[in-house]
Amino acid sequence: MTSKMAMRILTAIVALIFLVSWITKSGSGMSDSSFTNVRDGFLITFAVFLTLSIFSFLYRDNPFYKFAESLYVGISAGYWMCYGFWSTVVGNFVPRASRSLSEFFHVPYQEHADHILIYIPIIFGLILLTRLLPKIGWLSRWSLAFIIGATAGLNLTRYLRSDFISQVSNSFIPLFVDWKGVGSFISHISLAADGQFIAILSNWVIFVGVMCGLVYFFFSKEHKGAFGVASRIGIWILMITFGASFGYTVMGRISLLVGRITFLFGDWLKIL
Amino acid sequence: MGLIISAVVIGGGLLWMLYLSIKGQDVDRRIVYLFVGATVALAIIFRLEFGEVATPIVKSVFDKIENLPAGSKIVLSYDFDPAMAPEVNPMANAFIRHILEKKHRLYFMSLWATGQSLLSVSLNDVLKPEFPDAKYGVDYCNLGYKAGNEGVLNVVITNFRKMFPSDANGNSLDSLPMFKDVESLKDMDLLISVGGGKPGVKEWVLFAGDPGKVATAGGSAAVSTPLLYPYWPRQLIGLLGGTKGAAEYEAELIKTHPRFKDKSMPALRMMGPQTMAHVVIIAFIVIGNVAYFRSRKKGGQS
Amino acid sequence: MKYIILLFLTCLTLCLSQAILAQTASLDPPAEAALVPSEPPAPPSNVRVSDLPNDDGHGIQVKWNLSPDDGAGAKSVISYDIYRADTPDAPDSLWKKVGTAVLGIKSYADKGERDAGSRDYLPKHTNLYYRVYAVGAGVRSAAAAAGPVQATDDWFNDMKVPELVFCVVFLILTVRFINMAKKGADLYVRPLAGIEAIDEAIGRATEMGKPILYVLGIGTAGDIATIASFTVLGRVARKVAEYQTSMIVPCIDPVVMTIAQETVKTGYADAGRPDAYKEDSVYYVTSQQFPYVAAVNGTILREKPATNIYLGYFAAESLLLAETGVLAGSIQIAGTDQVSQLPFFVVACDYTLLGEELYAASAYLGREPLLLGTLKAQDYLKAIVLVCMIALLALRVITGADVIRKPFDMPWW
Amino acid sequence: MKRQIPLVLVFVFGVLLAIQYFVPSEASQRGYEFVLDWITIIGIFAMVLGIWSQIHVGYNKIKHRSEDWQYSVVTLVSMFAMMFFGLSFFGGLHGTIFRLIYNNVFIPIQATIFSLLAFYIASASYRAFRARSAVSTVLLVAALLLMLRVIPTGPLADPINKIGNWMLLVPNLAAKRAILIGVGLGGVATALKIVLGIERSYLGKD
Repeated sequence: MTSKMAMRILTAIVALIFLVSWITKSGSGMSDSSFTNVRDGFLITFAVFLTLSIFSFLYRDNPFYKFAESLYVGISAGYWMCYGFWSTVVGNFVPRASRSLSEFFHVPYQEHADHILIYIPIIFGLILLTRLLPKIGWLSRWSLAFIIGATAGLNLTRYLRSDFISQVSNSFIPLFVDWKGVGSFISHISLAADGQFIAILSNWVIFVGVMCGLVYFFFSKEHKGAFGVASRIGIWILMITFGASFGYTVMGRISLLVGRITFLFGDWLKIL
Repeated sequence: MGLIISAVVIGGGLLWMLYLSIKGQDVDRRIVYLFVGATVALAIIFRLEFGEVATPIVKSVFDKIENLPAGSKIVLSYDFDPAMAPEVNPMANAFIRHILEKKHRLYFMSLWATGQSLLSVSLNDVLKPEFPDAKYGVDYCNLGYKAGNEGVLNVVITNFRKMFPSDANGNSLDSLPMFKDVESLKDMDLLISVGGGKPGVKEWVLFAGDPGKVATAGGSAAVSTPLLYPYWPRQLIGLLGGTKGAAEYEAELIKTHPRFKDKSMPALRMMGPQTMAHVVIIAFIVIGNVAYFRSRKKGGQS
Repeated sequence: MKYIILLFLTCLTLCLSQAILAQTASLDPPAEAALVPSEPPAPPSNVRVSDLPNDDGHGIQVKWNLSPDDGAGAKSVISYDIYRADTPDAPDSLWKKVGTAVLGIKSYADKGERDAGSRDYLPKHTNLYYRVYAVGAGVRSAAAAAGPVQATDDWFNDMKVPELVFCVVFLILTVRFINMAKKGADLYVRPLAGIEAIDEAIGRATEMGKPILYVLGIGTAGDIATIASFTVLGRVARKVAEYQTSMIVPCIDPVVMTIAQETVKTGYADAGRPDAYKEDSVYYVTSQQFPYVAAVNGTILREKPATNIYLGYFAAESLLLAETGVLAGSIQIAGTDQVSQLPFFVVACDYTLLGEELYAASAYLGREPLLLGTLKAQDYLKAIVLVCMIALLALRVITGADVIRKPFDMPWW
Repeated sequence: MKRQIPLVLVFVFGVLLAIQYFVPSEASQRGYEFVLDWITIIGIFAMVLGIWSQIHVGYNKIKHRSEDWQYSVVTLVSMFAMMFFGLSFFGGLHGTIFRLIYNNVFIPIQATIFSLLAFYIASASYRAFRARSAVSTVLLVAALLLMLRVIPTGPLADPINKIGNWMLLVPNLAAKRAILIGVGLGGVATALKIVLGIERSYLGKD
């Protein structure tokens, strides 16, 4: 029971801080209207409360996080529904379905749209809703079949160019850039970023990397012998890449935290 | 003062963690979290800044502007949008300060429609208040934005007046004294593009710097910096990469021209928490490995 | 009066050229900024028009020879303006400007809109005429109108032959291997640790009496990674049902949820335990990335699943999920085709299926000959790519000619 | 009937859309746009199922007073409140209260959750970057080098920068290409399995 007691005390403290902050913030508002000041004081205090609640998750799961999470999910779901309604139903569907509905929502009715075709997805949509009726629920698979079939068809051919063909064709790079013989190459070796040596080295790494990466992804052969060596190089290249991308991303993530901490200390506590 | 407190808190904590690891205890992840939070918070509260030293790729841009004779002609192009601005705007502002401080002539332009408004923000917030003596048309001018991407460069490399009959304020170029001896980009002493997308630094190199044989420098968002690296040092005299590059430039600027010491240097300020956080994370990795080798040694003995 | 009109016209031309050049509005130059209109550049010559190939029948290709003043001299061309009209001798007001090309460019594709209501509508099967102007500083000159030309539909996009060839080859290989597999040929595939771990993980969940969390990513049913994840989900559900343990599948998209429900249900039915399926185990959370992650993270810490499986399309939430999973002490298996997120999964998860392995997972788990056949077809294509790359590069090194890219730069016949 | 029709639908639409990619004509383009539209419109109906699932799960928790049922109340209430304030009466998506909630509740939580990554990236580095094997050492060294770029390291800064940028450019490109080529193949294979009906677990049993 002590933990429950501790929780209560903690909640009381948080409530107190919240109240003090609200009052202070309302008092220091910029607006002439006291309602706006009180409202903005509440909103910034509440935003701080939510920020700290989310951070408390780092310690462990707790009621404050649970509250913030539930609120967040609820608001998001509600937001998404509204968004879907206004952008898809009103923006996309109504103008083509009915003139009176279009007038009701103040959207321009599309005169020369194919009004009959719009009913096909409606039928599919209604079929989908049969899921809610256990007896004929299996009908909904027709709609799922349509969606899955269409997506599979779209994906069958559409990404070949970006994911396969252009990747392969871009891998044909000159392996001997500006080649003027061995002597010239050796006498010009340097680590300059735009030198010949780095250019040749880079292209070799790309070529060998792609080859070995492909070998690594072979499913039909065990990684043994020469095959094993190549796949080993492949995994090394992958790991260098993963490590580099990871290390590179740190900076961006710290920036996000800086943003939040600046919000707490600057916008709220005003000590910056 | 702040530095000492931070150093004691963080350094002491890390040493304690190291001690725990050597003793073979695993460190709770919450302590790791606490460290990261505390580090960033301390760095922000105490405005910690570290002695950023310009790397050669940044230094060469700085030296170029520093050593050009007063009155040299420099183009500064705003090729970015608000999303990239936090990263690259500090660079542009640092360039403005440096160029005008050295009494060069500064020609603003933009290849991005969105660059125009960001440019006027810089003019109003940095240039006008800090350089009240700088005269429009003599010390600086704003050519504004022109549509056409690298096509614009294709034209101005032969003739400015064809692409820009007038500047952004509607003045004919001939009415601006600083355009008297300028026919095309080839008459410039340095071209600087600040941006992170296309058209950007790369296009300036390929369509202006190379064909016109004009020194070109750039500032780019961190994402596109690796792609530009191979152009240095032959085609680009230097490059500022991301917040880090901007901070190095700002540090160099303050070092050489102390009058900017109390001006806002956002990149330098951003690098404080960044550096601290990176040091702490690297320390974690080291401690983690110490713990690992320690436990493996023990495992091997028993 | 005459001078006023002249001045007015000069200003108008200037404003127009300004607007055309800049395509930005309202940069009215003051009167003293007026340039003396110089001599116009020589017009481009030999304007040719033809139907734009490989389109939906609303585009025209315009080509011309450069003006002699292109690129050099005092009256150099700045750009070329392309105009269109229904008749060759239409008055100037009926010629519609359709586009601009900067100097040095010799062609322009006039891609019109399809809908008659649109401003940029380009009618199909109608005679059209084109005029190309060479534009100098405030002055311009036109070549003779070219035409007539009609835009027509095309029934095959010959830029896409490589894709077609690829698809046919892939189909043939797949069918061949499926037939081989049906006849009982032994198709070997090397073991993949990440996939074998799935089996163990389900066993572990049974022992611990804890559920399995299956996350389909934040993609919609339109992402092929999500579809690949469905195929794995079906097999995992079946094993879960066999082992009589439970699973949680939070979804980010209602359509994904519906398909996942059907898939899991089928898995349970396949295992002969359709009654054990609980509708609420596959549920919808919300359609936005971070709220979804917040909820799943909460679930992970509260339910403490024995195993978390993350397969599908992922973005920044990859590390948020995986680190919380570590906190909960779960075994974690991840897989995505998003290269940018693989580092985080590799670092934080016990097993990671890299890119293609995600797509292969269902074949591995199912071990059905039909599925292994497609895996073999993939491998063969990879082998073909490897061999071609090496051979062509060798050819290039030997001959020194840049012949390699040709087959990919269309059209090539 | 229960299985045959769905399989036929999958096959027909799959093949049609795969072929559509090669046909640029107007009819084909319009067909393509229609199908995309249809998927969106079916998605609206699916949203009903989504709400239903939310309510169903929440209601069951509240009804059975299962653990943490109170939070389901919070979720459902905030969801309906948001939907209520998004009505056209309040100005739809641009309504004052709707925007106020979005900007002052949704956005701060969103930014905070995103910023948790700063902590997680640190704990993941601490735990995972250990030199257990050659492969994990490579991972570790690459990550370390890129992190070191941020710290002022004096004379070492330039070479670290050079190597870091080179790694982000060259091996990165090679690895991405190898993965993408595989992904391209795997995606086609998966789509083909679906269209041909080899993979059909999502279609139910009976």
